[in-house]
Amino acid sequence: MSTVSRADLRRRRDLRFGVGLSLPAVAVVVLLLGYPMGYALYMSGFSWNDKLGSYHPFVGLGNYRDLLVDPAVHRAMGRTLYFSVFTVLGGVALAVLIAVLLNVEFRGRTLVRVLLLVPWAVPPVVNGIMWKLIFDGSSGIMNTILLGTGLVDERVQWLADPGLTMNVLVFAELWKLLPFLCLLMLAGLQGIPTNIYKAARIDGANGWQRFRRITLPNLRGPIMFALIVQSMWSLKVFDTIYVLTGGSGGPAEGTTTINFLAYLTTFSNLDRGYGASLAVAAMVLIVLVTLMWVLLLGRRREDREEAR
Amino acid sequence: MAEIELVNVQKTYPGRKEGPPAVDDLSYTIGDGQFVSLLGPSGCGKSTTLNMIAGLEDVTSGEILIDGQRVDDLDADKRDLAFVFQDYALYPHMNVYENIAFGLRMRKVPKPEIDQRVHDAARRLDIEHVLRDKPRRLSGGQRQRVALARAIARRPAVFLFDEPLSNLDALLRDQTRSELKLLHAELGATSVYVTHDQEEAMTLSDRIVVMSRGKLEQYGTPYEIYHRPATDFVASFVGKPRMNLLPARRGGAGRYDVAGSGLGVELPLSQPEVRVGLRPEECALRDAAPGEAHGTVKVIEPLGNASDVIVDLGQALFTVRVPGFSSVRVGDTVQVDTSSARLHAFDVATGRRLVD
Amino acid sequence: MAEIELVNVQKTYPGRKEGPPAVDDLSYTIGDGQFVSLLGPSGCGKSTTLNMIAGLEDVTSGEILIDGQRVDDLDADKRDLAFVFQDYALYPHMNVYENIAFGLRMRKVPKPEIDQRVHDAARRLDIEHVLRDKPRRLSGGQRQRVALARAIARRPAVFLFDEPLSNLDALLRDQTRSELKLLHAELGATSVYVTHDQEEAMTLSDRIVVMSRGKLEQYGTPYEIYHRPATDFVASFVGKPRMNLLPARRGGAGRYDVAGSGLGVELPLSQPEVRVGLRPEECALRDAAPGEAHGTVKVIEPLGNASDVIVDLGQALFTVRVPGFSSVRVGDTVQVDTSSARLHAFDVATGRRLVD
Amino acid sequence: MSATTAPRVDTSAGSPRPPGPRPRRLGTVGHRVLVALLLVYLLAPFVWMLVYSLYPSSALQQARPDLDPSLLTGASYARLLSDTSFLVPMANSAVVGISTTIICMVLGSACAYAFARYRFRGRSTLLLGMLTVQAIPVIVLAVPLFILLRAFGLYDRLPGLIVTYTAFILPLVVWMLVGFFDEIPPSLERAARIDGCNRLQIMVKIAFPLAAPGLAATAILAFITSWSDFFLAKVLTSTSASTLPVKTAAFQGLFAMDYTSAATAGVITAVPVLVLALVAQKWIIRGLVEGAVKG
Amino acid sequence: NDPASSGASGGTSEAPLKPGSAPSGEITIVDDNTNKLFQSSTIAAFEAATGIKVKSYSQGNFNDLHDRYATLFAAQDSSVDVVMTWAGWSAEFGQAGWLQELDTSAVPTDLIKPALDAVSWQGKVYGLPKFSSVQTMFWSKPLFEQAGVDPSAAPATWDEFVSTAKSLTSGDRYGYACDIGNAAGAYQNFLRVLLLNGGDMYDADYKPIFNSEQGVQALSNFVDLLQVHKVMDPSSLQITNASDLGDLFAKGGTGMVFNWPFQYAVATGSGSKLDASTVGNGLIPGMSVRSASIDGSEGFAINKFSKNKEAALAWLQFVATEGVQKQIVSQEGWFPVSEPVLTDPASVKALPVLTTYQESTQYATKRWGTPWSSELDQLMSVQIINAMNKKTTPKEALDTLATQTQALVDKYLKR
Ligand SMILES: Nc1ncnc2c1ncn2[C@@H]1O[C@H](COP(=O)(O)OP(=O)(O)OP(=O)(O)O)[C@@H](O)[C@H]1O
Ligand SMILES: Nc1ncnc2c1ncn2[C@@H]1O[C@H](COP(=O)(O)OP(=O)(O)OP(=O)(O)O)[C@@H](O)[C@H]1O
Ligand SMILES: [Mg+2]
Ligand SMILES: [Mg+2]
Repeated sequence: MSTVSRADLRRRRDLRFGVGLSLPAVAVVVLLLGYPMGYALYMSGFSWNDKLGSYHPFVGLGNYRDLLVDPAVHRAMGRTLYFSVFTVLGGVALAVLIAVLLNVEFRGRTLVRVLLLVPWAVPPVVNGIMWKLIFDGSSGIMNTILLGTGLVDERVQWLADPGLTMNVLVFAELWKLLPFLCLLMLAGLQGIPTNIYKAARIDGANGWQRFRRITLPNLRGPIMFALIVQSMWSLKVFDTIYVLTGGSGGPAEGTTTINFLAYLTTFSNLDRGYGASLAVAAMVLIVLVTLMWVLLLGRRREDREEAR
Repeated sequence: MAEIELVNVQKTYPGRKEGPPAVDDLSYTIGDGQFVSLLGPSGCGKSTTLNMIAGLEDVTSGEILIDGQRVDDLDADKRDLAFVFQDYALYPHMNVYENIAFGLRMRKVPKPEIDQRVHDAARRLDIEHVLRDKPRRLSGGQRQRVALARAIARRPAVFLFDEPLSNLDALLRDQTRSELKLLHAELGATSVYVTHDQEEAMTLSDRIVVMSRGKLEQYGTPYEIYHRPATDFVASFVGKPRMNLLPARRGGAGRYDVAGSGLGVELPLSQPEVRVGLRPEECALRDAAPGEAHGTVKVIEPLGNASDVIVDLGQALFTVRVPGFSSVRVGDTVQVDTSSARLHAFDVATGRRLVD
Repeated sequence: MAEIELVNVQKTYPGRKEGPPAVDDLSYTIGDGQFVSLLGPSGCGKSTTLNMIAGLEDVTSGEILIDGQRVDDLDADKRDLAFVFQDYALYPHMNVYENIAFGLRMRKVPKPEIDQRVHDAARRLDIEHVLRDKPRRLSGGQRQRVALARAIARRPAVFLFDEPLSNLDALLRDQTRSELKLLHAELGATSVYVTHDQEEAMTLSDRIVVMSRGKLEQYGTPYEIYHRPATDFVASFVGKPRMNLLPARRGGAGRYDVAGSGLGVELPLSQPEVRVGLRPEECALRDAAPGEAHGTVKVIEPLGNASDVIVDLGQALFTVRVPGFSSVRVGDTVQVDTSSARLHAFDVATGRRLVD
Repeated sequence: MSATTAPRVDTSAGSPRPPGPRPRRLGTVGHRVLVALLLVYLLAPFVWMLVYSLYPSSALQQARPDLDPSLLTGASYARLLSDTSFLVPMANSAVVGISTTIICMVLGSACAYAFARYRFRGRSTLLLGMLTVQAIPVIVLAVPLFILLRAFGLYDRLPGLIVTYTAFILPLVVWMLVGFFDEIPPSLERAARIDGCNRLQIMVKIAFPLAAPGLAATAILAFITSWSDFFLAKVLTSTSASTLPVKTAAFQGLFAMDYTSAATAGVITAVPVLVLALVAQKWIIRGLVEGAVKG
Repeated sequence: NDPASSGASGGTSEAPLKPGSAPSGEITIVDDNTNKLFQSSTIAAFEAATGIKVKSYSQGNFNDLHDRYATLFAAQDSSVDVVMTWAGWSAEFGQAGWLQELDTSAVPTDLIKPALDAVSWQGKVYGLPKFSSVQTMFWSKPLFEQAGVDPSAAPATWDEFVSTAKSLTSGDRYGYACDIGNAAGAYQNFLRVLLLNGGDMYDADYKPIFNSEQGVQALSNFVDLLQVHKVMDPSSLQITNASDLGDLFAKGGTGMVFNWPFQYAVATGSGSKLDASTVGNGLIPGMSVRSASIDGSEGFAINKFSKNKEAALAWLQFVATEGVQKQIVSQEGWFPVSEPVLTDPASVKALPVLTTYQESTQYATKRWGTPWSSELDQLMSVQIINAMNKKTTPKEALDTLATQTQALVDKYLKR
């Protein structure tokens, strides 16, 4: 039986090597994120508004119960949903179309793909500033262009109306996130063997049918992945809102998403307990949405492993 | 039915303007119901030709006619043909049934007929039990069959094959080859078959188109290709083991000697130098004393039913195929007997066939 | 010098506990300096065996000895052997020189010697002019040679090859096969060669190990494997075209009849039923009147120097290889002449060889 | 053979068509237009910010912006780039970005390699967990992180930011790199073992060089993420460790909104990242995204 | 350890801070970026005068400071000694127990009332003011002339104001602009019109009364500027800060604004189309009263968790001294916090708008900084913007707000 133990020994050496490699990173993440996460969960169990003095009773799930019926939370959820639907579904859909556009061979294609990286590399804060320069109601270039082309005859106050501002926000975020999604889709497209397009042509499928019946189904993996990461990013968008609305989530709380509400509650209202519960709720929401996608993606994973 | 005619067809890929065309001035006719192979080494333009027939590539100049009608401005999805790809090109996201049915759906064949045709094709190729599986779960041979079934179910006027067997292992390849042959016999549709495997081309085809560097080398029956190769390229490309092609100088009236060895052949030619061709399986070996020997045995490769013996003639190697497990040994000195071999001779400069 | 001994070697992959072992109870000895092929269909455990010899996989039970010493607890990097992989496994980030030198550096061979050995190996395989190139710039054949050079430069006691030729095209494959044979003749190191191509195994090997489903079917010289296959599996796997294996019933003393046809053979056996094996190239065809015919010709596959004729015997197909372009035609009724064929017979249940 | 769908070339059947490829221009032109529109969409906003930083705001804030080249001025750049209250955050951002990237890459590549190489139970769960760190809104962690850093004396100090970013970025780095390491053909590792490499040598001499494009792409992503962060930097620093995005955002204050400076700061903040992204675009496009898809 | 037991507990138990005999040590100051003076000269003077070292003086964006304080205080951080404050924060952080209450002996006696209010909450003083600030009206004399309005005097009544604004409105330019783009702006603008119409936010018990008739009328009048008279620049709704408004005015984008004193400096500074002779300044025209205004004074407070409170107090007091205050008036354009400086003729000479300020002291000037200011601002911005956009009527808006505000008051005043 000495062979078995020797093989075991080797396996143990393998294991030790593997653990040794991964431990530092895992430890750093767990230690650095574990404590704050625990703290936040803990806080969310207290009724802890600093402006109410020094009595902070433990209320268990009380905060969560409150937020379920808090109209401000409902409004924020509605806005979060609006924002996410447009940036996630709209973003992914647009990304697919643009990727298809860029997957055709043409001169300068590489250059265009490189330029795709520009929005991706622009920091969110700069993104906010940039769109503010463009959509400013009095001095923004957007109004200048629209007036110049006669599309409107009066300056549009983009950032004065809650609805419009939300749309500007969606627009600004789309600009920034599209490139990454496009690159995802492009990579996905490149993974589709060109021959099956030929096969489809031979089979009598026209351009639209090829897109609908070949391209889309074969992009399922990248699309799912894009949906997941973009959901995560959309549901916790912060920087752009902050810069675009001067830190207010306005006008008239028009851009106060659930995540921003958590911020306002914690930092403006000094309601740390409720703020923590909102943030945790936002996180739970993100995880749930992610999980929803993962369940769909998971099926694909299984398939893939089966194939191996 | 379908007769395919190529008239001065030429193809230059955009962005490849400098080099020679990928396909250069091809003209031949593939008769209705025939099985024709396009044979040639990698990069000689076989796939390009096939793709032009299919409408997957534009023709740069010249015409392609199917049944006398020009088709070169017809999109692929409008031509009535089926294509079997080297990598099968199965739709990975559809199950086998859907893969086979897709082309029928696209052409608006009624549902019940689709179902009937799919099952018919699947039965024919023995893949009925995997109709619900996705392609990635199939073995290579099964995928191959699905690709065939997809083509058959379409019932097209023309079948196009682009090296459909090259991804299969040896055993499966032989098996499928026979099936293909039977299938063609049954369906009788015009078939164009691309391969770089001369054995495949020989066994399957009614006619073979041998190509090299975009140009037509020879168009003929397997018999013609094998026994009367039009160029030294065809001669060396077709036949296994390869034909021995040796430079020979004129030694006297009608006599040519292979440089560096005592080997000589009789040829009714006048050129001072020619390339002489001798098929290994038509030659034989005789033990010889060192003095009178043509060469020494260098390698022996037993194949079971025969052995290839490679003889070092001094300045060239000469292969002889002898039956069974050979009795000669490495290092033996031998004489090559070419008396029963058919003689081939080619022009040194142009490579054109010289004898009869 | 290296003799490799396998004693009751068994391998079960972790996580695959239910099924049969990947390799089951193998015992044989590979003599020093021999060239031994592991032959068998896909998934039969060839690579697994090779990996165990190399130390890339653990042995589940049993022992592997090299020169009488147990090695199964030695890591791969401690064993003195070289491995040529099917996909070559060249390091893409190193140039050819570095690829060849890497193994020597790792084993702390002094610089000047490395240089000398690399150039020596490169010269031998004619890749000196690409020493500075990265692998991706090389053609398939060149990559193959680099992989070989890497192994040779190591000068190991044992060479292991895992289907090193299967990614090459037919022409290159034949060529490299000859080179391998010459190389082994020169170096004389013990070599274990995995392939599923029986022709490769036949031409290259001193001895062949035929495996099926993890089990040893036969271990012998190519001659033995071809002429005295130990099981019907070996008989059908080795030889091209495949041996005809037909069920036959005892018709009288020493006489067995193939079901559904007039074909019969004489065998000194007593079983009521056996499987009779006849090699296509040892049989012949004779025209026959419909009444006395054994079957009708179904397909003819011309190969140039010979043609395979497939005859429909009624309940089975029978292949005969005839020389040249056959004169028979599809649909002809023929008699199969087995008089000069060596007879093989196998037990219906166990598949074991029955005659001599 | 069914002849029902035989090719048909309606009226023009007999008449010879002039040689040459079929006209497909219409599609091509439409495609070009779309691509051009896309380019404008991608670049115009940034270009406009650039314009803003280079012209006096009075020239731009009119009904018809005055883009006379003679008005071009680098004054705003000169001012910011000579202002220590701007240069210090810039240097801070650089230090934080580079340090975070290095630490993440060192820890992350080792960890990812182990994940890719040793398939243990719970591996995919752990990997998914790594991705889930992306789901944590930083708001949750701001206060506790502040308390944590202050307890270790790291508040408003660069190491504090570096440690924090490392914690956030590391999981992403690992997640991406596992994808890249998974791509390496196992036979290469086997070849290396046969060639006499031990575990560590395989990792350093084979796996890392092979995953180089992926490593580069990941490193750039790590850098961009830490360089661009706003909220954590805002909360975890006050002055001495303040970073560029915080400074940039601060150009719109209650009494200090200064569009030109904001645009200039915006350009300055974006440019290093842009340059990096463009220089490494080959790796990013190939590596970053493919790794992500396949992971 | 129960976090509930720590936190702000110290706030109530400790005695108010008295000035030390000879404070020493080092202090750290966090200020907003309103003043440049401290950095350039005051700190040096303070160190010379007291021997206390200012270890660090940092300026942050006003918008960012609140978040920073929130984290600092929540973590009971002692690394900052002095923080900038104003009415809202004094109430908010004071009530949270995070600011050090000052003993009356530490508070100078000559402080003017609104300035002191800015650092107090419910009778407790949490700091000392650094400058006073009240909104007044600014107008552009050249634009008045163009529109044929007498440039020398401000409209005295709301009706006059409206008609002036109408004459000033032409093409792209509007007669009036304000900043209601963010939450605080919405609150300030409403509070101002409320006061101008003689209304008020709360009664003595902090019961919201702003939805009175005066309140509703005031808001309607304000909405009418935008929707009926169309004299308010629509971009007012997206201007999030006073400096944008100041810029707009200085560049001739609008004829009239109600703004903080710094507007004068901006309007007469470089890059402006106006100068000292063309900027008009006067009282804000009232609706039912002659005038009223809102207060925006700022001050310094001491971190409850500071370890150098006496030294910190010394800084607070130093800033309130006459010498520093005079510099603030002359160099920064803010109003002084003490009576003597306000009435000093030299001050008026340096800052002409001071006269308007002196005048305005006769009228209501309030801010109503409360612990619930930030919540109220947010709620108010929703309702005011909706009313401005005519998505709701002023009455509905204010009634809703009153209910919401009552809830906040009840919550924070524990009733
Ligand atoms: N899309 C393309 N663009 C440019 N050149 C091409 C393209 N496709 C093929 N070629 C070139 O045209 C020539 C012929 O290619 P083709 O694919 O027809 O060869 P083939 O005979 O099918 O070879 P193989 O056996 O390798 O498939 C080659 O030189 C090839 O490089
Ligand atoms: N790493 C592995 N884990 C689990 N099972 C494996 C593994 N490698 C091989 N097997 C299984 O072990 C059996 C033998 O595989 P092996 O690779 O040795 O076959 P092979 O003869 O080399 O086949 P091929 O010709 O396809 O390479 C197969 O059933 C295979 O599925
Ligand atoms: Mg091809
Ligand atoms: Mg294998």
